[in-house]
Amino acid sequence: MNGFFALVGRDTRIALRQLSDTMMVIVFFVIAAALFPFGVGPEPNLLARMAPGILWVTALLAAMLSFDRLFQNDYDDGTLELLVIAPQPLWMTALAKIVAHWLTTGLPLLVASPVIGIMLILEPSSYGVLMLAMALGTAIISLVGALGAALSLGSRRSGVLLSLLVLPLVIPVLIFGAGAVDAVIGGFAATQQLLILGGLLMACLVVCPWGCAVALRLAAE
Amino acid sequence: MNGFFALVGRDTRIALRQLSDTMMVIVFFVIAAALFPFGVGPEPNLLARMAPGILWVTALLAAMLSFDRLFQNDYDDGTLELLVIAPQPLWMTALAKIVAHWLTTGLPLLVASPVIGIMLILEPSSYGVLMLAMALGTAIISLVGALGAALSLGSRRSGVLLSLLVLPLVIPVLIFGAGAVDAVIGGFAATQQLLILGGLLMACLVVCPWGCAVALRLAAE
Amino acid sequence: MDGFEGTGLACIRSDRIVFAGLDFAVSPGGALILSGPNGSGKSSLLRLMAGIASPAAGEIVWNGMPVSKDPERFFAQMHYVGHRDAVKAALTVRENLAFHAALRGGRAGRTETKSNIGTDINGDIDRALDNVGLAPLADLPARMLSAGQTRRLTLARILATPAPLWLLDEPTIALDYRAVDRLRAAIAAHRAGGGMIVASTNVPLGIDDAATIDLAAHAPEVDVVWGDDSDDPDTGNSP
Amino acid sequence: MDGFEGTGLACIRSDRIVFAGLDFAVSPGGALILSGPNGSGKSSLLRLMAGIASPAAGEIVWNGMPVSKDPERFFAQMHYVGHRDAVKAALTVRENLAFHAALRGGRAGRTETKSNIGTDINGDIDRALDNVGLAPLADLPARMLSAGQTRRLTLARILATPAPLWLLDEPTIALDYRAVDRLRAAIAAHRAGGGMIVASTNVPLGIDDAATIDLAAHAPEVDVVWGDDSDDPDTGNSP
Amino acid sequence: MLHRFANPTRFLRLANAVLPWATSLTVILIGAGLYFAFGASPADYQQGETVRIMYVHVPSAWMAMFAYAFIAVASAVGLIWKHPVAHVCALAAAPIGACFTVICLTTGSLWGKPMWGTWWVWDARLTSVLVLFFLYLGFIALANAFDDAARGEKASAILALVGAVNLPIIKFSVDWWNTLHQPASVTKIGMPAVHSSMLIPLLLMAVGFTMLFVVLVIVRARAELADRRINALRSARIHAETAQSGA
Ligand code: HEM
Ligand SMILES: Nc1ncnc2c1ncn2[C@@H]1O[C@H](COP(=O)(O)OP(=O)(O)OP(=O)(O)O)[C@@H](O)[C@H]1O
Ligand SMILES: Nc1ncnc2c1ncn2[C@@H]1O[C@H](COP(=O)(O)OP(=O)(O)OP(=O)(O)O)[C@@H](O)[C@H]1O
Ligand SMILES: [Mg+2]
Ligand SMILES: [Mg+2]
Repeated sequence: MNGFFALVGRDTRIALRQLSDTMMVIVFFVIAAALFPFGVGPEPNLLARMAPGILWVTALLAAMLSFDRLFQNDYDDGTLELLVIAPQPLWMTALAKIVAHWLTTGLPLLVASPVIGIMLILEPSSYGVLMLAMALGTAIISLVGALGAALSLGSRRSGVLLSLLVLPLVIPVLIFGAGAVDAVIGGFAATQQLLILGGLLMACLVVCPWGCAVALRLAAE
Repeated sequence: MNGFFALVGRDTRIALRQLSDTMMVIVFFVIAAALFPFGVGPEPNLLARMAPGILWVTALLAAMLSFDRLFQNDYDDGTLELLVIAPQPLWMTALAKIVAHWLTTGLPLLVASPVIGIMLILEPSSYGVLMLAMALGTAIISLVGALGAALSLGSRRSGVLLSLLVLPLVIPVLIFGAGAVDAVIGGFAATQQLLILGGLLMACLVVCPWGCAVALRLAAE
Repeated sequence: MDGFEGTGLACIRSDRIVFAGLDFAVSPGGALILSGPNGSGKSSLLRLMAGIASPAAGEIVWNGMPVSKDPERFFAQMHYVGHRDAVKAALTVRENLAFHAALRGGRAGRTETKSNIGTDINGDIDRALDNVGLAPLADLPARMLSAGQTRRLTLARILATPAPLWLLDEPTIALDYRAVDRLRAAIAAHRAGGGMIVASTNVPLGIDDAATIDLAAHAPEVDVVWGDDSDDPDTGNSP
Repeated sequence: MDGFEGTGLACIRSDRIVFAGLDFAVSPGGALILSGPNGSGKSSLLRLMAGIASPAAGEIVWNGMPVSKDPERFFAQMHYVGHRDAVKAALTVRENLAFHAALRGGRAGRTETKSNIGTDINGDIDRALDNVGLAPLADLPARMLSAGQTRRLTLARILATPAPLWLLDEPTIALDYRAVDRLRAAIAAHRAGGGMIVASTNVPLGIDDAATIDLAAHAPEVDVVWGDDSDDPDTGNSP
Repeated sequence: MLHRFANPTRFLRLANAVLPWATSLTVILIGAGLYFAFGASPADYQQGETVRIMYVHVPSAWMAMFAYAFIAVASAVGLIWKHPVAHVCALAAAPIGACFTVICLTTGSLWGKPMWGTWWVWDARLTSVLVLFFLYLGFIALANAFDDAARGEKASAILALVGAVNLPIIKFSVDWWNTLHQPASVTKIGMPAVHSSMLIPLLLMAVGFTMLFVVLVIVRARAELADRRINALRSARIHAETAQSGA
């Protein structure tokens, strides 16, 4: 467990070295969302309709931008080999990196999403469900993205594998996440979508750290 | 000129060897665009209305995924130092990397955009202008993005920082790009928008390689 | 039986046999030097020993128990230093070292060797930094280190947490003569405390009583590339 | 006046003076060895010489003309080999080398040195690979090279395109004795053809007639760090 | 140390001379402006008391733009004449400019709610202020993203120049975009002829804000220079200690 916390601590520290790094995820999120009015035009009705979709796409993208480096740096500088031969289960190491990623990316996204809601004139009643769905969704994205990042280390064909495997996994998150918010706006309960997201999270919690571990061991070899 | 083509060749070859990066950009483009029908509901009118905007914004955001690596690998492995002291003007070196980036990212985006047009039920008459505007727009994005990548080289979290630098600068591209398609759909000529995009491209061709060169020299130091 | 052994080891990298039928044994206090020309498989063998890669054939045994049975138990007893430095440019020198110490502290065999210094991890880190001459630079970001200073930081890793087995891949690279002297002293102290060492090197490490394995001798016959190198005196470290 | 010179050079890295008031001169056929302990500024000086960084004070002159006047003209006459290998794992050995040859071929001074081999670039590449013993591996992806093989590939770069000035930062790192021998031979041939060499090294390169600059002697006074190292025999390469 | 720390002394001498004057001017002008704004000037017949927001809103809008221009000029001076103090001034001005932008945005929002019934519309002018704010953020983030301060200041200077070229283009394109899409229903910002009872406090506030900007830039630049000196001394000491302890 020592190693677990050391790793979470190190990764968050590298990310937080200056507070501006975490701020940056938020700012990116805001800017990316603000681009849509430029593309689609400034009509409030239209924007409000698109708001849930825009929110989720930009959140996913912001997360995607951060996966690139999740394991790559460790792979390049030889840290990965040392992680693989650390005296703790490798899935725990992987989980530590995922937790650190969520803390430095998922959490800021979660905190920023109401701001974007306001900019896009999102229905006020839907904020509660938005936050809940976002919490589940960002966690799933961190888990699945980490698996993707681990798979894409090293080998060449894995890149294709990555897009075939990981991105389809993220689609349900987008659909049910945006769906949950839409449901509330439409006056329905979002329980079903939230339950599905919860279920997905459970499944990912079981599969992804393990998958990461296998992929990392392969990559180090 | 020898070095110019060698660099374009090397970069495209590396990108083709590890297809993952290119795939990732395209797949993100398709998935992000495909999300909106889910978020907004499948009404053809509404979708068609938003299609140009969604197309442009998602293309721009997808391109963001690729800038991170543009100079980073060269920086990490020491190639950048050698590029800086190669016996050719550094702006030419930068331009070569930009051309390679466009070939491996802008061009695939261009090719994929009709597919997304179909998904979003884009007015059939507008494909010609869409492709033309996209060709100009992706080139500008490559140029400005490269500048951002060069400036943020060696910083922490460059992926997100980069988009913070680049996205505000390319808002005009977005406006005129989506505007061109909108114009055709509305029954007007898009000449004006295309001319402006062309002008922007010219301006960027002058400014960006120069800025890149200065930034790269700084980064290598 | 105490010690570190391997029998019948073979290594295949991308369809080519790098070496085969290789045996080795190190007992407490012992040292083993791997020599051989570039590409002969020194690093590959060390990676097998460290458990990063698994052998295509053969078995590695730690204290009488095959490593593959309980790898984590073995990992806790060992340090591996590869070609790459695993130093994070954004963290300070001390943070880098503290991270590795915590990571390996998981189940680290605190009582397994006499070179054990204490249980106070911060003290250990300071002592290790001092030992490699980096103490005054402890709070600089590692980005500001020169090549040799970075290598010193890597070596401080093995001094910060005790472990009976050290696997060192060309540890002297980029070091100046003074740092090499310190490394020699550290190795001697480690061995005096019952520790074991396996090191690959192209330059003499000055461990006179070490056993040597010449990787070139274990290459499959087809590979004539390195065939005529095995008997050259310059390789150093032969007993 | 032919040759490569610097006067009154100073280097500042993150607000610290690494060295100041440093002069050097190399004439055609000459060699200069930079010595000094880790962190004394060998790499920093070579980067100034190569034009990667610019000096905080002083001037560097190539064939009588300040480098800062027309850097590209100077760049075309020079090879720089740093600590890092600039090898792309995804490309084959030959592709890696061909890229660098093309990059430097831009305005390369084909007739400037007698070590010029020919105008056929592919032939040059094959010959360079052969020279460092990588010819059999030419079509492997560079990812499959060992540390020493990667370093050999880096050195092949300076053999593939001719240039009168070689700036080498610890060229022998990771090389086996055989590759070091070849490097020595290549250096001798280069100098015999009127070429110039500046090299930093912690291990003796065996260039007996080379001038030596001890970086420790040029550290600013506050920095007594490296003061007592300058007269140590182990540093090697002193005339 | 060497040249990098040679010329700040002249800058510091000048700054110390200017600072007391600028400070007192700031206090007097803003004080008088506030007095006229809240006491002596009438409420608007249409907008009521909310019109008083204008006396903060409009000067900060002007300052937001002025500060960016200042940064661009300082960056150009720093890049072309390699004057280190110019970079320091540019960096010092950035957060201040960003603050003025935020003040303009928030006061505008606060004003917009009673006037237009919404916090935000994608109006051309509003949008270009928002983009300006993003440009500020980018500049600040880039300047602080490196361990090596010199690297950050040069990189952000390039960004400031490119941004300065782009700003008019953005402004123009946003205008164009907005007139194309925007339904005419949204109230346009704009005022009929300005009465002098409003113009005087407005101008007082504007000049007062400018002096405030000068004061803050000087204070921040001074602090930054002092910080660098401390860092230089510290790193010199670290390396001197390496000396004693040996390698
Ligand atoms: C967040 C929202 C707002 C932003 C970003 C904003 C931005 C600006 C800017 C940039 C200026 C300076 C223009 C120039 O001099 O070139 C300005 C001036 C002004 N604004 Fe706003 N504004 C906002 C909301 C409002 C509202 C709600 C009102 C009142 C209805 C208002 C009234 C004015 C007036 C009266 C001026 C001065 C008139 C002029 O110089 O044209 N603004 N605003
Ligand atoms: N990127 C950097 N930023 C700031 N300071 C640096 C950087 N790189 C090196 N230094 C400092 O500059 C000094 C000289 O470093 P340099 O790399 O030139 O040493 P060197 O003589 O090559 O050492 P080595 O033998 O270890 O390679 C060192 O004290 C180091 O701490
Ligand atoms: N990642 C890899 N994939 C495939 N083959 C590899 C890989 N790394 C090394 N090899 C091959 O395995 C062989 C042994 O490499 P290894 O790195 O073990 O050599 P080494 O003895 O350590 O050499 P050096 O002295 O150069 O470090 C080499 O012939 C090399 O080509
Ligand atoms: Mg090796
Ligand atoms: Mg060095």
